[in-house]
Amino acid sequence: MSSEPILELKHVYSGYGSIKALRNVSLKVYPGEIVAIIGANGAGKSTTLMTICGIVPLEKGDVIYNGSSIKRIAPEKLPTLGLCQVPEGRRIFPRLTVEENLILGAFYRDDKPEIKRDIDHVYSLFPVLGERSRQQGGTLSGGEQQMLAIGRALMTKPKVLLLDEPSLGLAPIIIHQIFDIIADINKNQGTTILLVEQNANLALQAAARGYVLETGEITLEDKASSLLHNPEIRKAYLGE
Amino acid sequence: MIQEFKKIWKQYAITMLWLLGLLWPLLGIHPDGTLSFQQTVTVWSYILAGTFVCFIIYIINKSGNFKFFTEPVVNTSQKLSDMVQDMPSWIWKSALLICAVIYPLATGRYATDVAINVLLYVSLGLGLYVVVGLAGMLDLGHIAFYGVGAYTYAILNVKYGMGFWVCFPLAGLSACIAGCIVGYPTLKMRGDYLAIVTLGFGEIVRIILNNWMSLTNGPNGILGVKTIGILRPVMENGFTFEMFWVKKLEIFYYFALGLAILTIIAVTRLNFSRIGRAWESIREDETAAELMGVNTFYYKLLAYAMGAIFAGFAGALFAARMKFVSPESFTFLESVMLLCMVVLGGMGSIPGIILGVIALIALPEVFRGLESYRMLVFGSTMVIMMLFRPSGLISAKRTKQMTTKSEVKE
Amino acid sequence: MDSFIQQLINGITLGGIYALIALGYTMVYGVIQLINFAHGEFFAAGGYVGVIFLSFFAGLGYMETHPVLCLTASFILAMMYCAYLAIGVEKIAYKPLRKEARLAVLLSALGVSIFLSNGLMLTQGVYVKAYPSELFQGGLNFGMITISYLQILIVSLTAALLVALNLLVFKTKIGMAMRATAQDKTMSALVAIGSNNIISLTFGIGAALAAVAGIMMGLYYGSVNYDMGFVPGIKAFSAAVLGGIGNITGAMLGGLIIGMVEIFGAGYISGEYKDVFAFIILIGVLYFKPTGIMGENIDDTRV
Amino acid sequence: MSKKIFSTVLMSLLLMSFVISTASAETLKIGSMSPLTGPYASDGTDIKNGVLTAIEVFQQQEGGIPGYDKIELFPQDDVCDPRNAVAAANKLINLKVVGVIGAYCSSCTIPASETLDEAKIVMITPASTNEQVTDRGLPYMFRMCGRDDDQAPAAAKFMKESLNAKTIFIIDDKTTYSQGLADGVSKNSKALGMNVLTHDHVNQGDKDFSAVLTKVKAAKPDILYMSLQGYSPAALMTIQAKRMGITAQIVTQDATFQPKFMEVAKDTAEGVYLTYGFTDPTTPEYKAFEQIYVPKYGKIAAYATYAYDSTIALLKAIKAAGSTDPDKIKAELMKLDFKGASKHVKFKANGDSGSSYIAFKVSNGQFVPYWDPAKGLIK
Repeated sequence: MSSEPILELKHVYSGYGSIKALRNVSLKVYPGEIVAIIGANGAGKSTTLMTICGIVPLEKGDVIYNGSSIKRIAPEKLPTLGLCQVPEGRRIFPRLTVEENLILGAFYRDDKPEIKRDIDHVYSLFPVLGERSRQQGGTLSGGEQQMLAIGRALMTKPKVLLLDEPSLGLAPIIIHQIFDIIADINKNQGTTILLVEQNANLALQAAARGYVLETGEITLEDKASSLLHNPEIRKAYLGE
Repeated sequence: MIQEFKKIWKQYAITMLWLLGLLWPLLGIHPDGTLSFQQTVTVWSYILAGTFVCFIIYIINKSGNFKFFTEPVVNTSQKLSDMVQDMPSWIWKSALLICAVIYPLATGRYATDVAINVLLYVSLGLGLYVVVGLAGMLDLGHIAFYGVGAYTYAILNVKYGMGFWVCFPLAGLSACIAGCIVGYPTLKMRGDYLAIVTLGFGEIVRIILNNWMSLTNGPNGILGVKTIGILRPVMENGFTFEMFWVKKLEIFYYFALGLAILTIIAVTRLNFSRIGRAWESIREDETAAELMGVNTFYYKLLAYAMGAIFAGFAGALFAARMKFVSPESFTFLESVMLLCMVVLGGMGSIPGIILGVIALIALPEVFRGLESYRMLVFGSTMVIMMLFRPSGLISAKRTKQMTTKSEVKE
Repeated sequence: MDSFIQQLINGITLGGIYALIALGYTMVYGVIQLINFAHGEFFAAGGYVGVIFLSFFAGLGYMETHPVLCLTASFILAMMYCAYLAIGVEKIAYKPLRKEARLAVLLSALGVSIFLSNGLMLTQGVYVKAYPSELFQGGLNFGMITISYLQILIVSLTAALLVALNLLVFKTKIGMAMRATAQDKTMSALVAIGSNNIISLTFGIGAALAAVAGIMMGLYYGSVNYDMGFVPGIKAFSAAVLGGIGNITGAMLGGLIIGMVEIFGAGYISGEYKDVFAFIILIGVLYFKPTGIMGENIDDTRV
Repeated sequence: MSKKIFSTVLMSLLLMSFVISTASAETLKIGSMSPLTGPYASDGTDIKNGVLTAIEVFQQQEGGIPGYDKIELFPQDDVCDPRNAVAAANKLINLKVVGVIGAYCSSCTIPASETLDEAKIVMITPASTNEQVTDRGLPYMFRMCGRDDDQAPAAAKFMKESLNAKTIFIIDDKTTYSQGLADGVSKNSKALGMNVLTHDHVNQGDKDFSAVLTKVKAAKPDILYMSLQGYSPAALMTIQAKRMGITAQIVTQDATFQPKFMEVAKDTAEGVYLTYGFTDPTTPEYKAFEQIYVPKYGKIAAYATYAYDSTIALLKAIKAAGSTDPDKIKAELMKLDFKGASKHVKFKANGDSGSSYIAFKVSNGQFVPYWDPAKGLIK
C-alpha cells in the first residue's frame, strides 16, 4: 500500500435539497486496492459515489483525486482523468447496440486502433458480449447488462473504478463470475476499485479494506477481513 | 457585492453580447448591399439600459440592500397573514367576497369588463385544472369546450329562441358530450401524445365551427345572441313578472362572479373527494392506480367531462355577454394561454390558478399602453416569471414535489 | 390522372418542408423531452435571415454574377444564425429549468415563441418581405404536369439533408453520443459525454434544418412574414408526433404524410377541411398505435 | 392557504388599479381600434397611421378644435379577435374618448360597436365591409369604406362586360369579409349568366395553395376570382398560380389594394385586376394627405386613406357640433358633405357613405384605374 491515497473524501456533506444524505463522510482509497463500502438500504452508499462524480452536488468538504480537488470539475470531465463509475442498476443505453455502448465508453478518446483493441479486450473478458455485439443493449439479460456496464467503464481506461452494487438482482452464479472479473481487473490492470455493496459478505471477501456506512455517516472502518469477523457486522449485515 | 455576483454578471454580459449578435443581422444588413451598426447599437443600448436597471435592482435586492424597505413590508404582510390565519376562515372568505361584490361599483367600466373576462377564465381554468392538475393529462384543446358551450347557447337562442336559463345546462351538457368524445380515443395515450391529440381535437372543433355554414354561420359568427333575462316581479298593476334583460356590465359581472364561485366550490369539493384522490392516483402512476382498483377508464373520462362542463358553462355566459360568437375566439393560441394560466399561477392550487388567470388576462391589458411592444414584453415576462418561479406563482407544495418526481422518472 | 400526379408532387414538396421542421421538434424532444414551441420561430427567423442575406448580396450585385454561390452562402449563414439563436435560447430560457417540472419549460418555450415572433415583427416590420424572384424561374412541363425547378431543389435538398442527418446520428460517434444523452443523461456524463454540449448541438442542428426549411418556404412562396412560423410549426409538431416523437425516421415519414394528406384532402375532398383530415389521420394512427408510427414505448424499454 | 389567498387579492387589486388609467383634461381624446399585432398587423398599422396623419392635417388646416389644446389618439390593438375588440372598446369607453375609428375586421367591428353603442360613442369603420356592420341599425355606427354588396355586383359586371368571362373559379379564405364577398360575387355572376365552376375555400393563414390551384388548372376557367383577406395571401396565390402555368385572368378585391402586393408578387402581379373604391390621387385633398403620410409611413395602402377620411369627418363633426355630445356629433356627421382624400364624403341615413367601386389593373407595378361600371374603360 503506497502512502498517498488516490481518492480521498474529506468531511463530505451532500444531499438532495433539504434531505441530507451524507454527513461528515471521510474515506481514503489507496492506489491498487479494492475498498468496499457496505451499508443498509438508504444508508447513502450510492450517494457517496454520485457525490464523488459530481452528479449529486457537494455541500461541504472536499473530494481529492490524484492529489487535487475535483469538486469544481464537471462530471463529464472525470472519466478523462481516469475516474469512472458503474452506477447502480447498470444503466446501459438500452437502444444502442452493445458495440455502440462500448464505443461511447471511449467517447473522449481519439485513438481509433487503440479503441478497437480495447473493445476486443472487453470481448475477451466477456465473450458473451462479443456474440451479441449487434444486439440492442436493452435486449440483454441482467447479467449481460452488468457485464456491458463494466466493459463500458473499462473503455474509459479508468485508474479508479467506482462500482455500485454489481450484484444487484443477479443470479448467484453470475455474481461470482462478475466478482472474479472484478478481481481480475484489479490484479491484472492495476485498477483501483471502490466497491459499494449491500451484499456485505461478497464485498468484504473481494476487498482489502471496508467502510460501514449508516444513515449517511461512516461508523466503522477496518481491514475487510476484520470487518468480516466483527460480530456486530455479522449481526447487522450478514444475517447472523 | 460585485465579487459575490460575479457569475451572474458574467452570464448577464454574455447574454447581452449574444443579443447584440442576434440583432445585428436583422437591423444592420440592408438590401442595398450596405452594412450599418448605428441602428443596432441604438436599439441594443436601449435594451441594455432597460435590462441593466432591472438587473441592478435584482442584485441589490438579492444582496439584501433593500432590507430596510422589504423587511418591514415582509414583516407586516407576515403579521397580517398570521392575523388572517388566526381568524376563522369565514371571515377572510367573506371579506374577499365583499371585495369582489363591491368591485364593479368602485371601478370603471373597462375594469369591470376585464374582471368579467378574468372570472370567465377562472371557470375555464379550473375546468382545465381538473384535467391537467388533478388527472395529469396535458390538454392543449380545452378552449374547444368553451366554444361548444358558447355556440350551443348562441344557436339555441338565435335559431330556436330558447332562453339563457334553459340553454345554460344544455351548454354544459353538450360540452360534456364533446368532452367524452375527445376523451374516449385519448384514454390509451399518455403524456405528449395526449397533448397533440387534444390539440387536434381543438383545431377540428374550430375548423368545423368555421365551416359548417348552415349551423354556425361560419366565419361570420352568430349575431344577435340575447343576453341573460331574469323574471322580475313587478308590483304595479298587481303582481306580475316581467322579463328583465341584463344589459349593464355591472350586473353581468355578478353572474360571472356567481359562476366563478360555483366552480371554485365545486372543484374544491371534487379535489378533496374520493374522485379527486382517484384522479391524483392516476396522475402519479396510472399503472399502480389501476392495480389498486381505480377504474382509470371511468375516472379519466370523468375528468374530461367535468372539465368540459365548466368550460361549457363559461362559454354560454361568454356568448351571452358578447352577444356574438365567432370561431376566432376559440383558437389554439387561446388553449395555450389557458394552459399557461393554470401552470403559471401554480399547478395544483386554486388560488394559484386565479392568480394565473389574473396575470395573463390583466398583463396584456396593462401592457396595452406599450402598443406594438405589448406582446414582446408579455413574452419575455412569461419567460422571466418561469425562470424565477418555475413552480408557479403560488405553488402547492405537495403537488409540486410529487409532480417533479414523477417527471424526472419519465 | 395528370392532376393526381401534380398533387403528388405538391404533396411531396410540402411534406419535405414539414419533415425538415419536424426533425427539429423530434430531436429536441428526443434529447430533453421538451416540446419546443419556439421551433416554429426559428423557422421564421431562418426565412427572414435568408432574405436579408439574399437581398444584401443582390444589393452588392453578386446575385447576377454568382447566383449559386450567393444562394449557398445565404443558406449557410441563415443556418448558422438560427443555430446561434437556438443555442442561446436554450441556454437562457430552458437550461435553468431543466430540473423543474416539464410544464414550466413548456411555458418558457411559449414565452420565447411569443417574444421571438414579436421581435421579428418589430425589427422587420409588419409587412410581408418579398424574396428575390429571379431565382429558379420556370420548370419542367410534361403535358399538364408542371414541376418547377424550385420544387426539384426543395425535394432534392431535403432528401440530401435527411440522408446527411441520418448518417450523422447513426454512423458517427457524435450521433451515438446524442442518442446516449437522449436515453440517460446521468450515465452519459459518467462516460465523459457533456450533455450540455450535446443538447446545444441538438438545438443547433434542429434550428439549422428549420432555417433551411424557412428559406425554401420563402423561395417557394415568394415571401416571408413574421408570424409564418406558427402554422407550419403546429403541422410539423403533429408530424413529429405522428411518426413517433423522438424518432428521426418517424419525423420524416410523419412530415411526408401530413403534407400529402393536406394536399390530397384539399385537392380531392374539401379545401376548408384539409386540416381536419390531417388531424383525423393523426388521431386515428395514435388510437391504434399510441406511440406513433415508428415510436417505441419508452416506459417499457427503460430499465 | 389563507396567506396565499391574501396575496392573491393583493396582487389582483394591484394589477386592476394599474389597468385603470386616466389622462389630462385639455385634450380631445379619440380612439382607434385595429390589429396592431397578429396576422393583420400590417393593415391595422396602416389604419393607425392614417388616423395620426388626419389629426396632424386637421390641426394644420383647420387649426384644431376650439376649447382643446390638442387632439390625442389612443390606438388600441384588437388582434382581429372579438374578445380583444370588446376589451379595447371598453378601455376606450373608460378613457372617455369622443369617437372611435375602427375596426379592421368585420368580426371585431360588430361586437365592439355594440359595446360602444351602450356608451353612445360614435364609431366610424374605415375597413369593415360586411353588410351587417351598418344593417343592424345602430345609431352611432358609420362606415367610410364600401359594402360587400356594392363591390360584388361591380366585380361581376366587370368580369362579364369588360373581360367577357364565361366561366369563373372562386376561392375565398373563410373570413366574415372574404366569404361574404365571394358569396356575393358568385350570386351576381350567376345572375349575369356566367358559369361559376367551383366556389372553393382555403383557410386563413394558409400559405400553400398548390392543391386548390391544381384544381383550377384542371378546370380551365376564364377567371380566377380570389377573395382573400389581406394582400399577402393574394400575393402568394398569384405567384403560385402563375408558376403553375395557370392562364386564367386573376380578379381580386379591395383588400389587395396595397403596394406591398406588387412588391411581393413582383412580375406575376402584372395583369391582375381588382375592384376598389375609386380614389382620385390628383385632388388637393389627396395631396394634402399624401404629403404628410408618405414621408412618415411610406407608401399609401388600402385602408389608410379611408382611416384618414374617417378621422377628418369625425373631427369636422365635433368641431361643428361644438360639443362632445354624441347626438350632436351624429347630427353633424349626417350633415357633412365634403371632399375627402378617398372620395366625396356624405353619409346616408344608415351610416354608410356609399362607394364607387371601379376595376384597377396592375401594370408596371402600379394600380391603374381600368374600368368603371358606369363609364366603361378608363383611358
